[in-house]
Amino acid sequence: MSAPLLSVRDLSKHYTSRGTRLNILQGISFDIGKGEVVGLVGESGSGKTTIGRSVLRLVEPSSGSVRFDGTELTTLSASALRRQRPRMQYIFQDPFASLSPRMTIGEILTEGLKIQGIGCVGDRLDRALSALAQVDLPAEAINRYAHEFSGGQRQRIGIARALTLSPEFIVADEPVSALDVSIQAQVINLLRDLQQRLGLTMLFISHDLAVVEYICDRVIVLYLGRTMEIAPSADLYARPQHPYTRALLSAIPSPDPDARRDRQILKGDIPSPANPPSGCVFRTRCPSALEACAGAVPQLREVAPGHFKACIRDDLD
Amino acid sequence: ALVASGVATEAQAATLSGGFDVGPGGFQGNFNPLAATAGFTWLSIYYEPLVTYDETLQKVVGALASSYEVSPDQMTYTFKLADAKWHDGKPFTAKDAKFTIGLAMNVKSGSVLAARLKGISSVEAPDDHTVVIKLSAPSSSLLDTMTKVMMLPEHALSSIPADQLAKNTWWSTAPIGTGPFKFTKYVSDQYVELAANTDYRGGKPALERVINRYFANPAAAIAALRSGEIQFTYVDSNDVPTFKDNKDFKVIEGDSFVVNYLGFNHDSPLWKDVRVRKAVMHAINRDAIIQSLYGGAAKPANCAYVAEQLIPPDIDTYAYDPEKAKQLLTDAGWDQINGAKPITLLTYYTTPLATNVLAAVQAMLAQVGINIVPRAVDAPTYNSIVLNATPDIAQFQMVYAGLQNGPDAGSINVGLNEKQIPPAGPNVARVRMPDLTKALDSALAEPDSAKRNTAYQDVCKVMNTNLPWATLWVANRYGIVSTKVKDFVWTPAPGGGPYQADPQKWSIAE
Amino acid sequence: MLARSPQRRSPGPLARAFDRFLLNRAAVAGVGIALPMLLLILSYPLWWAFQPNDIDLLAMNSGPTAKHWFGTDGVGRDVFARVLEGGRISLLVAVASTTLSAIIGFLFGAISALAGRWADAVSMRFVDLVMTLPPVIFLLVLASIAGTGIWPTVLVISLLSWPLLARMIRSRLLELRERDFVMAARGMGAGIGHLLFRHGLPNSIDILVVYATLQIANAILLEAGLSFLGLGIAPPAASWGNMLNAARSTAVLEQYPWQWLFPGTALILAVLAINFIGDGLRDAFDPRAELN
Amino acid sequence: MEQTAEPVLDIRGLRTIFRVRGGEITAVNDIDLSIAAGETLALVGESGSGKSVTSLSVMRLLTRGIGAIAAGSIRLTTRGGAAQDLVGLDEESMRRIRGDDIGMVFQEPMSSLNPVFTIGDQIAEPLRVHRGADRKKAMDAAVALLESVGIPDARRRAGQYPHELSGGMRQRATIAMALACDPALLIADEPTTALDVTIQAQILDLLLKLQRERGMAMLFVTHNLGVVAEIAHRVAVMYAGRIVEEGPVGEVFRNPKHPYTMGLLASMPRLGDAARMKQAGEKLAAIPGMVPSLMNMPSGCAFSPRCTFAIDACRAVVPGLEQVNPQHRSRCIRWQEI
Amino acid sequence: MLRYSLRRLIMGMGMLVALSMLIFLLLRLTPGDPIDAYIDPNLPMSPSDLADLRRSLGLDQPLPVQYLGWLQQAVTGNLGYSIKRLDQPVLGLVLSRIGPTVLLMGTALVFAIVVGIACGVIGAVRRNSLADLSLSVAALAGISSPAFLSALLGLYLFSVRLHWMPSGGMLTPGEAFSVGDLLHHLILPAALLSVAQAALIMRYMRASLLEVLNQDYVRTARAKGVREFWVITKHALRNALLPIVTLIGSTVGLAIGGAIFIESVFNWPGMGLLLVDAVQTRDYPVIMGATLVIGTCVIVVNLLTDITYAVVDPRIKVG
Ligand SMILES: Nc1ncnc2c1ncn2[C@@H]1O[C@H](COP(=O)(O)OP(=O)(O)OP(=O)(O)O)[C@@H](O)[C@H]1O
Ligand SMILES: Nc1ncnc2c1ncn2[C@@H]1O[C@H](COP(=O)(O)OP(=O)(O)OP(=O)(O)O)[C@@H](O)[C@H]1O
Ligand SMILES: [Mg+2]
Ligand SMILES: [Mg+2]
Repeated sequence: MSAPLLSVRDLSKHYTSRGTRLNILQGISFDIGKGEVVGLVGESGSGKTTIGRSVLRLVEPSSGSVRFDGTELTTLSASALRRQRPRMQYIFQDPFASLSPRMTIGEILTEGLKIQGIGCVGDRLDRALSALAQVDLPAEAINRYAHEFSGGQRQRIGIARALTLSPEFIVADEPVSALDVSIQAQVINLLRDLQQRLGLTMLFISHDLAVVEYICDRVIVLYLGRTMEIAPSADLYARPQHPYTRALLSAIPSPDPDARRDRQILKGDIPSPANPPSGCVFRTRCPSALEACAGAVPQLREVAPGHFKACIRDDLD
Repeated sequence: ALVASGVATEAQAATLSGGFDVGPGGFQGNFNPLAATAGFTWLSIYYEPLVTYDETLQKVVGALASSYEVSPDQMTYTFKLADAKWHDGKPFTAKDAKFTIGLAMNVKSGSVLAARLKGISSVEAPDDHTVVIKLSAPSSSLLDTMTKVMMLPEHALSSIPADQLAKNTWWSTAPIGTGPFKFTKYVSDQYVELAANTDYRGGKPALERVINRYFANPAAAIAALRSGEIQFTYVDSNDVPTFKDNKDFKVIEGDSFVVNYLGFNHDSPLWKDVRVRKAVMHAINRDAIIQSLYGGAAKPANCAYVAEQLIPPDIDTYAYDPEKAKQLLTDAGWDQINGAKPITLLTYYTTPLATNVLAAVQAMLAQVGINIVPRAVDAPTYNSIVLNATPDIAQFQMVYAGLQNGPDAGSINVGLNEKQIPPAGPNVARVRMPDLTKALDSALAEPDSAKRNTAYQDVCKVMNTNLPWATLWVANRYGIVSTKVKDFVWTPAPGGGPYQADPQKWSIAE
Repeated sequence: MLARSPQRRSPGPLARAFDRFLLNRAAVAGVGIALPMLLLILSYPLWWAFQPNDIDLLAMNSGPTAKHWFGTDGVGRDVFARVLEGGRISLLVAVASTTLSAIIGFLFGAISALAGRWADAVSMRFVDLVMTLPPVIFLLVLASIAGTGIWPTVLVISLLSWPLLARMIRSRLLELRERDFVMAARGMGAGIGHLLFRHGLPNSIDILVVYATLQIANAILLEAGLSFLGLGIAPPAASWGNMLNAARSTAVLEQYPWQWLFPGTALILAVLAINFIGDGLRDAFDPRAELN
Repeated sequence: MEQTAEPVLDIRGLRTIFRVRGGEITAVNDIDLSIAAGETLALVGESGSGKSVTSLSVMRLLTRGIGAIAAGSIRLTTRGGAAQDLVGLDEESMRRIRGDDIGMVFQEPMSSLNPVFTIGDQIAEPLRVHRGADRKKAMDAAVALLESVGIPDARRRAGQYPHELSGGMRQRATIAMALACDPALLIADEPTTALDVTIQAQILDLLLKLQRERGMAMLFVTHNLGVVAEIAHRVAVMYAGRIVEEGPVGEVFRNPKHPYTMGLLASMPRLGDAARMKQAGEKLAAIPGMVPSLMNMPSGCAFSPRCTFAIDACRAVVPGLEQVNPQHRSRCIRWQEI
Repeated sequence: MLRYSLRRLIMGMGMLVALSMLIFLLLRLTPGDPIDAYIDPNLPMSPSDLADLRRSLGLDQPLPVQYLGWLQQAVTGNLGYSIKRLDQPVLGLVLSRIGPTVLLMGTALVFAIVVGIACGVIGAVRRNSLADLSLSVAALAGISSPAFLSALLGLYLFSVRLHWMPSGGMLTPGEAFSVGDLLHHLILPAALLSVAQAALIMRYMRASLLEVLNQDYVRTARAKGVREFWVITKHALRNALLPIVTLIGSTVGLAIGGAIFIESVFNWPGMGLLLVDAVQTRDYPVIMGATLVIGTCVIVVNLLTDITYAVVDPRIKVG
């Protein structure tokens, strides 16, 4: 592979809330190649959104480096960052919260062009219309308000907005989680089409492993702000290496009435980021935890080509 | 618990409650006579000065001094003291008087009388019953000032350093005087209570108690008066009609000894021409205002005085004549001087009556082409503007104000004498009229009281011709007393007196 | 939830709020009171025979007659004209002070929400400080500094009223800042100006409108209170407050009730009507109303 | 599955309407459902299809003055064996049934717990209301219930407030609360939707176990077909206020007889499928279009505008529920051709 | 909790110092000083004599010096002496007013809370009924009528006309203290003062309860078979009261404002009366003292409301 489009190294983020320090992300490193779709999965609160936003500097990372096409983003000045903005866009989870209720679709779609000072009013409108067409919405939508659209349609508008600036890289933060199954499939298909047609690079965030498998080339599994496993999709689903990944996969209810029902159920809850367990953060719920897991934080190791895991045990299976 | 007020008053038949410190003559919350600029109506119920005015404020008579003498050169005053006792039973002596005058002359004690007593060169007490005051120059106003020097007990106060005296709580907790009533208690900002001084040399008081209640404004006092909680209070003149025909109340009317005027700021170019000033006089229908707004209870003033003996026979009465006013203005070239530009009229009068008066004056002056805009501010703001040594003329091209013109006719001097222009004195209109200054100076220096009236007539004459102010009127002031109260004496004196009120004689009917 | 068909054109958020407003009977009644009052106040010089400052010492304290509908006051001025003129001044003061305080409050709140932690900390401590002082006391002190008259009164009332709005705007914008569509704008490179005027302002419009109405009512009351204490509009200029001041005199209170009853009624009616409208607007703009 | 003669819950012809501005909407129409003791019926459907309204109708907890049951009957057979129609019941009798004979678990475990009372108090409340238990007894029972829903250190947890518990534990607490009076029927309205998969697995496991132990009937509302397969014996699929297909889970999933059910099943991404689909270049089989608005329903079959099988007859009248086999019904006139 | 309170108190102190500076500065911006206020313009004194008085009171020194002098004394608890009444130390003067003001405001507050909450609950439970409508209109009317007007009318009606109530003051002068007498003086001003607050509390209570009644946990309570009465009084009310606690805290400032009018019309010897008088006479030390004490009260009340809030709402953990 050539030089990755996005390269994240040792990204950390912490918040201080009421005097206690919350380590939300620690030592996250990964690359995304041009045209690649990387999935980011993990349970609620594991820090997926925080990664997605830190990468675009929508939240300020506490430490670490994010290189985008060779440019270090974390130290970029405000104006330089603004110039980079059109190249990378964000798609939000909640189709209701992500569109301003006080703007027409036209205003929403031309907002980015206006901010960036691209084109005249007519050009902007043309680009908005073509973005609408790309997401299969009728042109007359341009004069309506967001509340007039259903969830799926709004999500398409959100995608169209991200497309207006012709980005190379998109962070899609659970773009289908809020949608009904039948609509979800429409949007997934749309996203995949667009990705392929436009050669987009994408960080696709989801908590649904089934969806991720469908759209991603590689998957990063996150738990409590730490990377557990990184692997190409096919490899991950076929041969999950980390106990957490396995548990996650097994927890997904299958609509197949004939499927095996002997699921492995994790005990207990996710610990709080205020006092995470020592060593491997997953050990408190891990069915295979050893005493040694409480010791050092396990490092990511390559266990198969392109397949990394952060677990000290190799004797599972 | 609805105690009918009638019952309440009967239960305390021997108590007289009143709003003695309501209105312009009062000074609520002040217990220190040395610091008193007003409030003497109340203070003189338990303190006494050496001399005081009579009830009509015409002449100064003895109080704690049974008699007094003024030397022919007007430089030596000798007071013979009466046999009096302090409320604690100790005798009142000349040493007390000397001590008190000493305090009053000492700025450090916080005395507001110090400046007026500057002319005193010595105070002596040759014996227990005699006090002699010597002046460095004759002054016709010494006696007037002496009426405000309330005698204080040396034995109670001599141990307190003068500069700590004002801050001492003695005044509001355990003061002793020689008056017909003794201080009993003060309930913070509610009332002061006095009890009869049975040993009073003028006879045992008829009342057992006198209570002075505090009111935030005259309206509250009137409410209390009408609900029967108090028997006496000062009222603004426009409240008088409410009581006029009420048989439960008696209206007491008196001269305010304050002349109201429109003071031209003589530093302002607007009023240089006497024709303009005359036009103002002619433009204002004083009679109409007096009739309608004052209900007739004021006398038009054509100089600082309205007392007959001070008015020369042939003065101009400046009858209401808007046409003449307009003519005068045209002659003076008013259009060039100012025209219709608004002129700020500053005043510290904020009562409803004054508000109406100014509205009327504004309308009347507007008719002849003088566009005044009244600006009412509170007294401190007013003082800070007009007493400023270098004032902003735009802020007060004109004032609507009042100045004490009696009982001592010389009181007017400070407002008109060129030597009193701030910072030297309170000649706030910056009147610079040599004629007038001369007339005032000679009147003040006139040792012969018989000739003095003539001298003041000269002052009046000069004022009438030169119009340092547009003099308006002297209004009456009013007190309302319940008809249950007998032998009650009250006079709307400036600052509340003192005058001979004989509180020991006051009584209240069952 | 709302899966309204995009075929049917539906109105924008402001138009919908307006529709809801029209459904609120009290609010419409408020408009029904306020509008005619406003018309009277604005148009009276065209058709009413008396000027508010025309004195007529012969017709002092006369009760309501066919000539003087509301009677006359202590110098024979027509009370009807003065009530309407007072309304003009009260409204002028109220509208001007509300505008001023809305601008100050919005900018202050917006800056403290959007311009970083330091600006926020400093400005909010300042707001706390201003709010620690009970309003009327602050008013007393401010008024004695600023003096009397229309513009000082406007100034005093605005200086007093903005902190509340600043707080509301700040908390709205703090919340807004985290909203996805604002995040999206930031993701497209929006600067503070864009955020403030393209997102902050439109999304605070409900707060501003409600604040403005209720503050107008409030300002009318404050002006009246100030004038009552002799610190607001100075006579002979008419204002409802200083006309009511006359009722401090027992004589007026008892014998010439028309002199205070009419301005008093006008005051209460105006404030009540505006409050009704404000309430209606609040309900109309309630975000939860959008769900129905 | 053994069917007792008298089902615990038997809904016939239920129609629920809401008065909204601009008229009335029928949120739920012509619902027939019955659940036997020991049986779990899953109600699935997209958002707005009327699942919650159905369960709230059973509880008679529709917003007063806005929502009302317009037609139909809801017969409930209590543990004692007495049957009654909840539709006509007076409010007081209905109150006695709520929390006693019918327990309910809601979707949002945080917001459905009262923030100012302890978990223990809230679990004990139904016992105090319906059983007249004193404070101490009720609290002991509450602790026992917490233990039975798998909360460790139950005594301490009972003294804590909702915000001190994790999402999973809160949901366990609300389940304990619903089960306090050992109801004949448990209604669970999307009890796992707000939870993570790993926690969802825990809760489903728990519900399965509890239902088996207690032999109660369960109405389980969800929109996740996977969950249905995990937990339910029978499934009823709702679309735009109507049940479009109903039958045993295995049969319906293997052999759907309504185009909507088929579409739902097909549009669901399944684990392990992706690799194959990627290779074949296949897409997920999405259902085109979107759910119609209740204010603006198409004529005839509500699904017809999105249905690839639709013919003119579909748009003429609303199809009835047709019997595919004794346990399986479908509201499609062309079910035989599918 | 203790640490939190302590931190808040220290912050409060800082606030007070800032407040005193602000007031000090503001006061010096007011035209006229205590000496200007001391003299009656009708009986004037010369500016040079006034300058002497000014000097004797230290009013001629530069501002920072005056402020530091004041602060230095204030820290030791000496707030100076009233300039208008030099024999009265400000601290004593102010402290003697706290009692009456607290009595008046406290009574009004209790009254407002009881009436406001009761009416608010009725309004919310019987939403859109006739009772709700009339209560809402009454509340708006209460908010819309200025305190001074209702005070004047109340005074005129109940005292001057009907003679039911005394026209002002706190106790009948010259009579021995009795609780009945106190109550007799207290009722009218307290009732008038409470009107606006009661109206405000009612409106907030109504809105808050309506909001709470829409919450999921209320539905849960109903689903448990809890009686409607208890659903409202136990489950809903307690939650609905939470924001009211804060509201009540913040209306204290409002009440102090209203108290100024009521106290000045009814001659109630409280802080309001003292303050108006002090402002009118530019009695700097008294204004400083009174605002400081009021500021302290507001800060303490805010702290108390926050603590109360934390106590009644288990979600809030302060520390
Ligand atoms: N501004 C903030 N202050 C404090 N904590 C925060 C803040 N923003 C996020 N967090 C915490 O960071 C953690 C990770 O949040 P994040 O939104 O990245 O998770 P996520 O994986 O996207 O979860 P979800 O699936 O719920 O979206 C959470 O525990 C959250 O509470
Ligand atoms: N209180 C209400 N007022 C008006 N309409 C309502 C009300 N409650 C529900 N509805 C309508 O009834 C329909 C069915 O709603 P319901 O809540 O039953 O859907 P659901 O299937 O539970 O969806 P979800 O999966 O989103 O919970 C919706 O279209 C909704 O608009
Ligand atoms: Mg997220
Ligand atoms: Mg639902």
